[in-house]
Amino acid sequence: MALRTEPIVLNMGPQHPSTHGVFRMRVTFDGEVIVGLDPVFGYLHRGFDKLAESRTYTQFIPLTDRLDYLASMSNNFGYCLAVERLAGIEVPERAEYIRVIMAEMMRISSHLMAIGFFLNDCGAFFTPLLYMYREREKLLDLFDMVSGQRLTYNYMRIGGVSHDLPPEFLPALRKFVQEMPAFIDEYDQLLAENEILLARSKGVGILPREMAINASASGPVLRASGVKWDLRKKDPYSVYPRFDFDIPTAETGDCYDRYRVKVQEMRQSLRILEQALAQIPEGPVRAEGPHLVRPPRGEVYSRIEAPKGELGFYIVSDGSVAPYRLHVRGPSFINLTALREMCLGWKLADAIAILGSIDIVMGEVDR
Amino acid sequence: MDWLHWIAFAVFIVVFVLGMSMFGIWLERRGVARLQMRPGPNRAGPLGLLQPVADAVKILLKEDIVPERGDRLLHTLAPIVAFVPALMVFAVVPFWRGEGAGLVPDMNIGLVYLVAISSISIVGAFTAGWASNNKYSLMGAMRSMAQMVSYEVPLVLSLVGVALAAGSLSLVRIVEAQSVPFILLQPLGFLVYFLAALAELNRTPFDLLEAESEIVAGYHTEYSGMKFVMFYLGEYTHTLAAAAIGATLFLGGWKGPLLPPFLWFLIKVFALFVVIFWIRGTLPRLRVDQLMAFAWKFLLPLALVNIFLVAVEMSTQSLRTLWVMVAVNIVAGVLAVYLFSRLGRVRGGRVAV
Amino acid sequence: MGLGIVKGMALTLRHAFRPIITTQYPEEKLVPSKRIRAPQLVWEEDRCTVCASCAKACPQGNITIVSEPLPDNKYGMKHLEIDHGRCMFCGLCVEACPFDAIHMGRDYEQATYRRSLLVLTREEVRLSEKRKASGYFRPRFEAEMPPQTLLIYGEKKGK
Amino acid sequence: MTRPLAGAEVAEGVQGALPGAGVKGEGGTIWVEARDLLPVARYLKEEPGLAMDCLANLTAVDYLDHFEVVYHLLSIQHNHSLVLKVRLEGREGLGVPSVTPLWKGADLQEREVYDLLGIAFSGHPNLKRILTWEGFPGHALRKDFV
Repeated sequence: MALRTEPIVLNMGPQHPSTHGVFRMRVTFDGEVIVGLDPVFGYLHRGFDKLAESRTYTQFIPLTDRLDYLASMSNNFGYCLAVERLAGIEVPERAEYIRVIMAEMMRISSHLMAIGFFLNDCGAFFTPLLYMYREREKLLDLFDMVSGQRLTYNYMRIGGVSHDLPPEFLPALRKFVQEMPAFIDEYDQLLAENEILLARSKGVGILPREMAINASASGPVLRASGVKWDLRKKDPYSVYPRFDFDIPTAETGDCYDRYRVKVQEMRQSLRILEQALAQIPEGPVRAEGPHLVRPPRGEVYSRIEAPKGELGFYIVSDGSVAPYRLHVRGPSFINLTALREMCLGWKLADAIAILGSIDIVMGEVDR
Repeated sequence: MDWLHWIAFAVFIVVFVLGMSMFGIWLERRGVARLQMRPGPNRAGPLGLLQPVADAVKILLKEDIVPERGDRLLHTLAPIVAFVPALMVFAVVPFWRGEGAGLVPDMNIGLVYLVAISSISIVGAFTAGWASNNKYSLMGAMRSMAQMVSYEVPLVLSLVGVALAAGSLSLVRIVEAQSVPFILLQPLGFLVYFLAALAELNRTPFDLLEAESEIVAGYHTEYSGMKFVMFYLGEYTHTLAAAAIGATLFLGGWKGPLLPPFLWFLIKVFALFVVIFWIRGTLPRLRVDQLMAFAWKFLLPLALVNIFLVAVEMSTQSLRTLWVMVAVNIVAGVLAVYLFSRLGRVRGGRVAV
Repeated sequence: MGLGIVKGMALTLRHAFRPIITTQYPEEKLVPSKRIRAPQLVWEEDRCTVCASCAKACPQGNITIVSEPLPDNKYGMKHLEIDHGRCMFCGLCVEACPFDAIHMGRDYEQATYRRSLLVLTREEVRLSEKRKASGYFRPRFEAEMPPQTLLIYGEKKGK
Repeated sequence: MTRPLAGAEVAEGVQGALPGAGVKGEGGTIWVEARDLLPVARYLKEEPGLAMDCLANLTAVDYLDHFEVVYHLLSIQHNHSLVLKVRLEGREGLGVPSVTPLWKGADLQEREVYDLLGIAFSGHPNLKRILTWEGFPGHALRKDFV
């Protein structure tokens, strides 16, 4: 007579130490094994699409900082690019370079947070996270120097950027770009061959290649499953074609591969920064044009490679100063589609590690 | 006359051990902070030394909440059952050389007493989880049962090696028998003891009991106020107890060249304590099934190999010379560790659902 | 077996001998960026012509301005109210003002006990010795601000 | 460079394979009747030449007298993209067959469009509100929602 056991339903979230913000999972356990997982969203829903309809194009820029609040430069970049494509505005050379420099710095800062918190979820008691915070602090100082804020920069404008770089910015960034590879090697020494991390993340939460494409995953999650797809190469925007860098991918698509892809992407971003620092021209940083942008009727769907994946803006304009409809395609939101398939059969501790490796930010999930 | 000694020493143990565990809390918080390039507590008192006292006062002022449908009696009993064994372990530990070196240091069944006492705290942890009527605590309680029970076995077997080498169960005899500290004589035994003790205390990398990132705070999620202090202090007292036993059995207790014996004892205890929080500041956590696999597939065989080695050496006269034993054991230890790490796959995996 | 772990432990030990990089806030303070958008707005009366383009530029509509006609057909400010509780300090008003009359503040210690205290009127918002302006979109203020402390150069607290 | 496909060209391909399907190509977009959405979508996905294996984005727009459901399709193999639109007349009782059987990525996005714009996706495994709470009155993104 088999022992009669009942599955236990546990609400992990919205207030839980490691659900990266207000994300909730109704998980059904049979002992420690997950037999059912149902993500619940909406606790941080602020109605971005509705807000956009009552604000002018320029007034919406500070709101895009609050989408993926760990990569607000990339959100600004994606939004401004979409409006420029819609309105047909030409951006000066120097502004393009400044935007690429900011986007790549943001990618490094966002990946540092992602890996740090992934390690925290695996149980390392804040030490790797604090080492990565040290490097991120240097980046935040540079963002503060350029835009005046450490998290919500509101730095880019339609047609370029709001400020030119102050004189002491480039030498500081050069110093950072020279020192950073040594720190990334340190992280590898601490983590890459750590047997416990290998045991916790190798072969855990595998997202096969076909399911990754079918569930329209993007960014490091897609590349870790063996799909060589990066919008900076496949659908280049801004001045990315002028830089030589490659796209790190992995094969099995488990938690360890997602962590490794993020580490290598940081190294590639440093390569881009080096080349951008060498090639940045002088000149104006903002296109001439009305402060109040009024794009012609029509629609555009433009996408950039944000740190978390493909950040898309679908804007329908009816010729007035405010967008008629604006939809934000948040990469973290879509990357969660396959969470259920990735977690089934694994244990409680793995669900936390898998969620940490997908690296979601609730601002972008709930919009 | 004995009664007076016992009472005096009982008071000494309670005061000394609680003082040391408060100092241990402060040392760990500053030590892990130093590993993370931050100063650690430095506001309460000079160098933050009064921080544990400030924490204790703050926690005592907190309201002591008992979950509504939780079992009130068990909820109150659990911290006591979890905390007291940690103090009782110090009864047999010899603090310094000579006659009155401990409460009952020369107890002839010292080791057996140690093992018996240290398995009582499991009941405390489990009752706490069960009485809190909270799913996270229940998860924590289930894990605590599985973990602590399965790590008792390698712990005990590693102590067998020590008893064999010293030829007696009394801790005083064991310390005197250590002309060469047993850590050199039985490196494998020390490794098994240390890892099993880490799991017993549920410290990283085995801290599944109160895995913050998974089950919030495990079995003491529903505890606050005085009861939480009992758990928190109990955890540090247990760590000190394990460090004290480790120092006595493997590092030669109070034996040491120049300094007074009591100072040597303290140095060795805090040396082990520093290693424990150094590990805590670095390593991630194992999963439950990996934890079990680690105990049964890795630590247990190593403990058996260790006992076998020591037994062979003790019985054959020719191998009696110490330095030969030390060399043979170290080589055998490294070989066994390498072999078993190749053999046992700890990864474990996905259950078909 | 344990090689990876040992290397990791060696790294954390090496970190124990590196200098502490955290700043002890109340005693040691960092000098913020020259373009800091501190949670504070500063208004310069003599430059302001009450054109309310800052109120129009604000995405939240936090600035309420009421003007009144003065005798020799000039316009004067009757009432100015800036709600610092709703403001997200994005700086769009500072950018939009054609006469450089409104600036971001410098002081970031702006906590109050009541939300109503955050709604500042004309008198409290005025540029003064105590309420200085930040260099955000104002090069003349940017020049006089102290250099920012940068962790990249190992600086831990303001000079 | 991701090549946007011409709507008319793809429309002919679809007409060839599925005669009588309500399909019309216009600029970079292909308009599809609601009732033929599934067969056309299946063709777009399985046709080797097109191989639209990824649904990048799915959203809907309220044009007062009619609604439009917009699908941005993407082919990872050939690196080309296509915009597929479905026009729904009126404002009440709007329904579109769900494409989750073809692209799993549509699952959450369809729930969001249902939640915010009130367009029902028939055949969706778990069509519930996703961003607003269960008892939320009305659909927030509609132009008449105050």
